[in-house]
Amino acid sequence: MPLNKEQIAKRIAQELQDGFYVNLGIGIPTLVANYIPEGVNVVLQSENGLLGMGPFPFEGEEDADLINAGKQTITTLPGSSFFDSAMSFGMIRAGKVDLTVLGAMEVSENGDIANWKIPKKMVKGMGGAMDLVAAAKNIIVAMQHTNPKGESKLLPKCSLPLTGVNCVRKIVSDLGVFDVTADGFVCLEYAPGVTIEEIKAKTAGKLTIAADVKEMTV
Amino acid sequence: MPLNKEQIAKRIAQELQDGFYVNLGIGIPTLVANYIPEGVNVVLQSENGLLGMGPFPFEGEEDADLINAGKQTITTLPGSSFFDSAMSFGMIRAGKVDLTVLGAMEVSENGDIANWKIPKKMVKGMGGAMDLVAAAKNIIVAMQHTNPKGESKLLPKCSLPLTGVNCVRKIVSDLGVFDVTADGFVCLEYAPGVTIEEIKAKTAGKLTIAADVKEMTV
Amino acid sequence: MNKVVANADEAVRDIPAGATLMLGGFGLCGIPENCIASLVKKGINNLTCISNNAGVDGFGIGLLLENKQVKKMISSYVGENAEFERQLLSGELEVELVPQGTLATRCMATGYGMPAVFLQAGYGTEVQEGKEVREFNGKHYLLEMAFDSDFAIVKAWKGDKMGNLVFKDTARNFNPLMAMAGKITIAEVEELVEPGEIDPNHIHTPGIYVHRIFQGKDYEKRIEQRTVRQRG
Amino acid sequence: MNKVVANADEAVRDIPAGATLMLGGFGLCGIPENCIASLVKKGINNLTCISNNAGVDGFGIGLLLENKQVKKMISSYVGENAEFERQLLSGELEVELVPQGTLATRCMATGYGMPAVFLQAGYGTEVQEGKEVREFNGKHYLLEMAFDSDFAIVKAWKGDKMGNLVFKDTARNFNPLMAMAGKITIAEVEELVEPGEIDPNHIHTPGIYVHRIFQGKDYEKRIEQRTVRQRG
Repeated sequence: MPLNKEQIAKRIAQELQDGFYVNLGIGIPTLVANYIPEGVNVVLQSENGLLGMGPFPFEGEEDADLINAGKQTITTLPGSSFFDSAMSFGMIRAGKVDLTVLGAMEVSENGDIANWKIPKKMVKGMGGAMDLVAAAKNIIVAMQHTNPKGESKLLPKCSLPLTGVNCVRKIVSDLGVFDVTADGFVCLEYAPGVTIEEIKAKTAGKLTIAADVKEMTV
Repeated sequence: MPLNKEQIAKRIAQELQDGFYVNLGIGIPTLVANYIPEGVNVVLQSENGLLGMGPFPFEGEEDADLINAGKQTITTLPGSSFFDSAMSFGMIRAGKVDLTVLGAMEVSENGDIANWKIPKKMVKGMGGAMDLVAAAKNIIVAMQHTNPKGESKLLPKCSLPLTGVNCVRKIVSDLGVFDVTADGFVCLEYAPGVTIEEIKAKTAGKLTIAADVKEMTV
Repeated sequence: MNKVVANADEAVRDIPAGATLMLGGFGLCGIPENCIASLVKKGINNLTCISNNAGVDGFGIGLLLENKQVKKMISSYVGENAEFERQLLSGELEVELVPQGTLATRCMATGYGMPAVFLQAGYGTEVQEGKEVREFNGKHYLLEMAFDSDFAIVKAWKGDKMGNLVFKDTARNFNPLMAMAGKITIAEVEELVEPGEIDPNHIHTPGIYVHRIFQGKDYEKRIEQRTVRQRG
Repeated sequence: MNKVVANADEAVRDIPAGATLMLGGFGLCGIPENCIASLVKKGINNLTCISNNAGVDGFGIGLLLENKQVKKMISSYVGENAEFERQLLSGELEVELVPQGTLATRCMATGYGMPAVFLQAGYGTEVQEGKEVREFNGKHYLLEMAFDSDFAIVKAWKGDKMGNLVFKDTARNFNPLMAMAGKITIAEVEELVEPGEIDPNHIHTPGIYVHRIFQGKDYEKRIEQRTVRQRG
């Protein structure tokens, strides 16, 4: 069975290390915060100007001045700090954020990512995505392996306008875990009940199966 | 009689306008703060990170954490603000400081200034002088008209290593007040008891006497 | 030195049609509600607005859009506004999309007297088009120009009569950056206090950057995505 | 996540000979006294020190100079130190003089992930030598490179165990800029508190930039120019 969104998030959460500063994008990446392993302390960065993002506020305690990059009301935690948007992206560009997790519409075998624009559709803008992918030192993409039409989103080359080039290092899809290497996609893990054949069939870009490929634990 | 240092400072103080943000260099410029005309409110910037520099502290109230760019103990005033050195020079470069007053060893007729280095002498460094002269929108030089050997410091071309080029707009020396124009030095005022002839004799750079030249009021 | 004006109408009195404005805020968080209302009332059009977002229908910059006052938006994300979409598709409105960090840094560059900055965002994408690309230490950067804006309009939590500003929480966002970048900077604050009432170590924007200040009123501070958890 | 170290000796334990260090402070104001003492004790030499000043004889970086640990100083003003002058004239010490604003901005550039910045300071002077000059809007700028430093050592007034820092008065100066710029940043603070004790709106340096922190001791905080006025 392909993973559901929660399971993708849960698997990505296993990549978190104690002390990591992490930026989680909108969608599946946001869910990662719910599965941070015990004993692992991470600090969540919200690019609108906060380190140490806490959970949603209790009803009645929402504060219009305290939101995340998805414009959701949130809270702080002990040790949180606020700063302006230039410093926020400054720390991202300077490589101080250890891990960025974001969604994608397409990823190419050389690590290009497209996730902001579909020709002929209303363009909403790239927000902070281009800054994040251009500068983050460690990017994991959380995504469905195929689009609603069943077409692979892991491609030889992106067909959509790019968000960034040669920047994605790892993908966790509903079908498995993949490194993005100089030699294309490398399947490290497959979702429980998903076959290597299915992964091969649904991956259009160059794919290698790791010698020690294993079933994912989620 | 040539002006003494206090008189030079006093004359420069007449250039202050209400609401000005002002950076005063070390030496005679510092004295300008003592002669701010009544009814004129200015905010003094100290480039080590303070707007709203107050007077020296009362004895016993010195704070090692509160100094000016000359490393002297100072105080704040209501409305003061602290910031880091990048913002401090940022506001200078962005033209937010209305007036900079500093000393000089030489000024050339096109507004070049030399005030940081004498060949064969120990070089102490330019500190913030190069940043200030490169970016300040309005620079007044406070200086003696001649060096201890009696040689003019208002020159066709500076002989010492430059601090900045084409940046000085006005000079107040012990002999008079001079604009620095596309046409060289223009004498606007002469010190009480100083003759135009003396000024001419002691000015090596191109000098014009303003048609409405007048005696300085100090 | 008198920076205090009575209200938003007075603060925006001389903003002409065709002006380039920076407007602080992220989404609806930390936006200058009072000044936007006065701009709508004033009705000046052909504005170029530099703002991370374009408001929502019926609030924020959305009000200026509905009133057809905006010629061009320079933003990073404009997806919350149906009227925006309509005007864009009909060709009434121009939009220049700028990566969020680039937008912020181009504001900061202006306030810090830097004419241009090298930034990685957008390399290899359509954002690169027409821009100089340069390699430093094996990485590629685009040369991005500082903004040139006539007025910056920001919203702070507290301010004093000398123009010193303090922002609250994530309502800081673009506000201090734009405050530094306006040829004329207008700050509306929730509470205007006397000089000296704010600890000089807590000031985010020194008053030197602020030309006009007033205490705003009737802040709605609308929440875009109200997310809560249940008490357990 | 444990950033807290016991003391300065532990904080500087792995700084090797030949390292490039940033040291915060302006004159003797806001300098990391404890770490300097530990570096002197450790005795590592061939250091390149990026610091606005070079201390005075017998205090601050002057102690490292006397101990012959410094190979090169990168500073804006070094005029307060006779031993410095002696070593410079004898050729034992290299010095690179950088305009103060350029020095500050090159630190900030590092912390903001900008590889280089265009600055006006030094155009037409010997500071320009070997640098690219570029004109923007009729003004000339030098291309100045971000610093590359192994360690940044800063002094804050207060800090918490997550590395968040608050500076006091003009002891802020270069400290927050250098804190952003170290591959490893060490902060010594006068008071180390628990996370949450500092208002998140008052933090000058977010903890993400700080790798090691400790509460220093026996601060002398020497005053370079004691200037006072008389009561009355």
